[in-house]
Amino acid sequence: MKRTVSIIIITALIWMGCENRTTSPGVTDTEILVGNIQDLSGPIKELGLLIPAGTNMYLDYINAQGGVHGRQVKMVVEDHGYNPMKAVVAAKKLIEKDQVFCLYNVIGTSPAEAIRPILEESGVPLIAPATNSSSMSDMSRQAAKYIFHTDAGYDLQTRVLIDYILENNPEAKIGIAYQDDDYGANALKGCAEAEANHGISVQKESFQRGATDFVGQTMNFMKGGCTDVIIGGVVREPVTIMKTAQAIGYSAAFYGLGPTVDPRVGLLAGEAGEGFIAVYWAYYPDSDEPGPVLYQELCEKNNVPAKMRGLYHYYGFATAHVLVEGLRKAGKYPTRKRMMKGLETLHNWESGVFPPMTYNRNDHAGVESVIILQLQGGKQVAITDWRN
Amino acid sequence: MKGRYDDENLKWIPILIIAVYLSPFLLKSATFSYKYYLYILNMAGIYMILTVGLDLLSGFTGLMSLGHAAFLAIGAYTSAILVDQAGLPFELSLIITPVIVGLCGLMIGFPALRIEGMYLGLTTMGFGFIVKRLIIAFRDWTGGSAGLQVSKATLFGFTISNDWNNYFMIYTFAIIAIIVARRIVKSKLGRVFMAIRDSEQAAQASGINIAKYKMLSFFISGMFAGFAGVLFAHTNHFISTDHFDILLSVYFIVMVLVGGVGSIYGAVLGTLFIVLMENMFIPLFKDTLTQYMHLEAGDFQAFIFGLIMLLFIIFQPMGLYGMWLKMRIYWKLFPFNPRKRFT
Amino acid sequence: MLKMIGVETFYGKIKALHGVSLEVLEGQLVCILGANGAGKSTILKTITGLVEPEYGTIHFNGQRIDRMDAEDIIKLGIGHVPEWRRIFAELTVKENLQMGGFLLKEKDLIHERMVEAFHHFPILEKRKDQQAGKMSGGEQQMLAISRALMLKPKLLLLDEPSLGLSPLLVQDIFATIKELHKAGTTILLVEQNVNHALKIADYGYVLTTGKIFLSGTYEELLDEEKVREQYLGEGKYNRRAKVWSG
Amino acid sequence: MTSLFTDINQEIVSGIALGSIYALIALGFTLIYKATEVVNFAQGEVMMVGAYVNFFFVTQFSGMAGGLNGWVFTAALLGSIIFALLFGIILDYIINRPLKDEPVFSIIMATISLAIILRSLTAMIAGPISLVPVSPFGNNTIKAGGVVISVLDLAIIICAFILMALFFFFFNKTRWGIAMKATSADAEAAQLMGIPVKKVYRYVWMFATLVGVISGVLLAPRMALLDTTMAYLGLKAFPAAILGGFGSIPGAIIGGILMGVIETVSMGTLSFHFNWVKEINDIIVWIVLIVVLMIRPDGLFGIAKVKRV
Repeated sequence: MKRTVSIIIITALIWMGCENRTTSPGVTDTEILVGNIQDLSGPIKELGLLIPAGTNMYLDYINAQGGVHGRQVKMVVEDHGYNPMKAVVAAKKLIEKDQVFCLYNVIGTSPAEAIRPILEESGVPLIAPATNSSSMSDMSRQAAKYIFHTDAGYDLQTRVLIDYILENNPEAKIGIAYQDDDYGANALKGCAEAEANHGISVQKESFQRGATDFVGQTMNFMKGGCTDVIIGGVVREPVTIMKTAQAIGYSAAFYGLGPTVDPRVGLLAGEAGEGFIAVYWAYYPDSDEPGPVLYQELCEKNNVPAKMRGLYHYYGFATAHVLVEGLRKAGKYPTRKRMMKGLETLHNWESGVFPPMTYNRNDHAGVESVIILQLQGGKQVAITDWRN
Repeated sequence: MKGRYDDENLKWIPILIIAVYLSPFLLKSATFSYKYYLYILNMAGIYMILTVGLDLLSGFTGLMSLGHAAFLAIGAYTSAILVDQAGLPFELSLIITPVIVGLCGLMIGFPALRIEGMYLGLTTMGFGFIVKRLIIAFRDWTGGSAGLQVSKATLFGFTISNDWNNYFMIYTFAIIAIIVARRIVKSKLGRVFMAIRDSEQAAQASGINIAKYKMLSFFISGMFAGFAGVLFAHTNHFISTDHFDILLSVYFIVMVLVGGVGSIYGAVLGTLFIVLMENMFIPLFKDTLTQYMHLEAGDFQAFIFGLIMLLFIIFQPMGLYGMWLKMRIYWKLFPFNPRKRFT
Repeated sequence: MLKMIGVETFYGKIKALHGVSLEVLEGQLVCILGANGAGKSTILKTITGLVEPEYGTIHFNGQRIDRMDAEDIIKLGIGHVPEWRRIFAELTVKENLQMGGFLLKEKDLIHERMVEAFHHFPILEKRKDQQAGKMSGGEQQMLAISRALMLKPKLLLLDEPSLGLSPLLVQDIFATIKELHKAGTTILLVEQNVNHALKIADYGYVLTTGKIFLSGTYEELLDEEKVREQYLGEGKYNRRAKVWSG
Repeated sequence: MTSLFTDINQEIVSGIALGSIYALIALGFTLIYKATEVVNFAQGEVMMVGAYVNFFFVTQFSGMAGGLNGWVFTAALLGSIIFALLFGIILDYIINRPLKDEPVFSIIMATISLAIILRSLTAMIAGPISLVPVSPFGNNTIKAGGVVISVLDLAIIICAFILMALFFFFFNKTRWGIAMKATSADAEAAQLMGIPVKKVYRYVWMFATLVGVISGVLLAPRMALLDTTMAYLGLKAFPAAILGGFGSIPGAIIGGILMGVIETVSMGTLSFHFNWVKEINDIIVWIVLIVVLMIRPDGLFGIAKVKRV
């Protein structure tokens, strides 16, 4: 009897020991391979260059320090051209052919949504999908437990902005110009929440991705008597709307969601953009938190050209922190399961780039608070603390 | 009257069908990343069903369509709604959805009675934009711009869950679709279509009701696309408006053209060629080249794709199938081939 | 003046001309006869360079023209009235004539020639601002001929001028051709209307499936039983038919 | 009813400005279609290339002159025009010549592949990061009769009308213009008139690229950021060109302007008063187009082609 028990215990120990030493695909003694799917040929290919460049800058920094548990982190980038179909092909290629350890930073809502079935089937985690859609961290969706979202949703951003506006001016009449796609749909969701909270009604005007002319929308805000206008665009939209408003003599306060925190907005809008307020879900690259300071240092060291520095390059740098932390938590013999378990133990984790982050079994939304920045003399200045 | 090409004498078709069913086993034994290749082949299989239908419309009836991605979208969304929201069995959706899409085809076919050539191509392109927009507008059913999760296909109690099973389902349907299309082409209906393509006036003079047959052509083509749409939705499990870009419609036409306009096998070959080239060969090529040339991978890939397409159109206007036929004639006549006739 | 030797022309894979040799002398009216699809129009197109011959040579006034571009051949003084007239339907009559004189640089000269054309065909002057496509077949033929004459060609190629016209108009057209010939233009005429054509021609060639089958003067050709049989409706089959019918 | 149309003047004026851009692109389509019956799907890309080339010249010349001034912009414009003419010749050689006798189907596909090539090549050379173009007119605006218009928009409108007038005159009154029309009607017969058809085609492509490049130069500063997505505006100019009737020069301009006005007014006044209009804002031009085509299959100004059996 004793013998059988000890045999069982010994075999169990050996088995556990072996288990501890087995690793998931994509891990060798010297390397961990990570897959990234970006838009390299489609409408947002600018991001496809900048985000991985930022990520690589941080990974090089980590690798120079000896990597994660002695392994160098390598990243393969595939292209999806903002087409979900191609995103699926790329994901299959990365998982089946290149044998990556995990996926990271798949950009765009529909491409990220499209690979959910693959995550479910293969059990590969997706760290920091580059989309501000809150559906990414919705735990009731398929494969949600494999997805670790970092970005604060557009709905949260919109809600926070409306709260902020009404705090300062309870009589404000708010308008929102939203992009006619999932970006806009998410913003509208936050808008509806705020409308219900405050019992107000927000004037909504839509525009298409790639539109160049916003006279109709701006006129409508003027006709509707909006005092505060939120713009859910990227760079061109806030710039053109503010310029148009200035030209037709319509004065209102303008606000923007995450992607408008781009230095080019200040550059292009000139005096029309002075006082433009935007929300962001990470420490701004100019601030003196540890993350941004490291960012500035590394940029100087690597001679990153000035036109590349900014929102998206920094974004790639920032989300890489979460990836590296996940790989660290996966331990010396990383498996995908251990990585996910490890990330789920994070509690108020200070990354230096994001506000304190928490993941657990029922919460895969990373950043759940945003900061409000204002354009003052062409520079972004934080005017509030973290809010949610 | 015959098609553009004489495609008699293809006795090896049964062998080809067997090869289609054997190839996944071959792939599995050859490479451990076979699922990736299977997925690409599945995609080609679905597109094949659509391009064969598109060839009936554009190649045989001579009606240009730049809106076939919209038909695919209608098919995919209709089936997703029917199966997941109305609770219809998948088998029934396979029958109902193509009919619904065919009726949508009639709707777009109606302007085609008055509009022709280039105008028709661009009008159908507009139809593509309109459908995309309507899908977003009916967000209660379609999930709007966020996209829609779709359930797995269940065929006679058997759930088709992975790429392996998808392959056999898709290719069985694809083979059926190709056979049906061949039957149509060889029938009186096919000859009427070709008569309309070659000369509308002459066809009218011989007592053909042009309006009726043009509509019919749109209906049939829509049905093929709807069928492809059903398979598309239930094998991808996620559909969104981003899937059905205007560029996809263009790609469908390219597939037909590269294969050889006005031949069913051409459409099949062209689809296979374009899908494999875009998703497998160019990425392979790209990996090696970008390593040495440090080019932006995405654009380089698009550049190569465009270049291959352009060279193809300039040097092989008859398409792949035409190329194959020429080669066959060449070997048949081997020592006695007249100068320059095969350039 | 014009000399074709062993010309072979292909349309894609199909051989349209099988070694055609013919000659047009200065001041002659030469006629090419043949059934539909015999390659008559192809001969003319080969001469003016619309299709390039694969083998053989063509000389015009001693200059080799079979490898030249169409516009250069036209410049040498060959006018071509294509089959089915091919006037520019969307342009006005005046613009059509202007295009006929495209190679003339001086505006006065174009005007002069246009006046001349209007003198020949008064009906054209009446319709000079009308869209050419809206005119009747006969008027279009007149326009097509005057358009080709704008450059005063030394050699005029006429491709079935009587096609699709009423018998009365055919008479007119042939009268015009005769007049042109008398005025000194060398003409190479392609016709199916054998009776009319041979009557005004100095020399004739008979073409079957891309080969010159017979050639000779009007009288010589009329003597040939086969020609009468095939083209003039006087062959033994017709005689036999007459026996049967009466 | 009056409340519905308050402030509509401003929208119409802005719509005309937006429409003039569509009109310029549509003019490019029309020129090529008129002479060669080819629909050039790459016209938007030609415009984009023009914008990039002009940007390149502006940066180069301002570097040489040590700053931006009127001469820099003029020199850059001249440089772009020379580039456009050369570019037209190249396109004629690689697209038009080899495919002259192929069916329309193939030629359309060729222009689509050309579009893909141009877009990717531009991005490969210029890099994917958006550029910030400068406008010679700055941010200046003009106020007149209660409406505001930027100087840049005014320049675009004027340019569209000047080019329309020039080409209209050219096609109806000059020898070469009529020769182009004749070539489009019947290239073979045109050859028999001694019209150098190859040269005609080359000139037409040169004109079209010229119009494309000029519209790119004008449009770039209006876009705030210059990237390759600019080419997608070409797709929006299609309904304009068809609405006017493909092949009609005044039609292209009027169709473009009409589409611009419809778009702006539907986004402005119409969607302000009728909420459901927001749902169809981005397809309203296509709806208008399809309705018009049902009534007039050849567009507003198109002439039905005479068919040869």
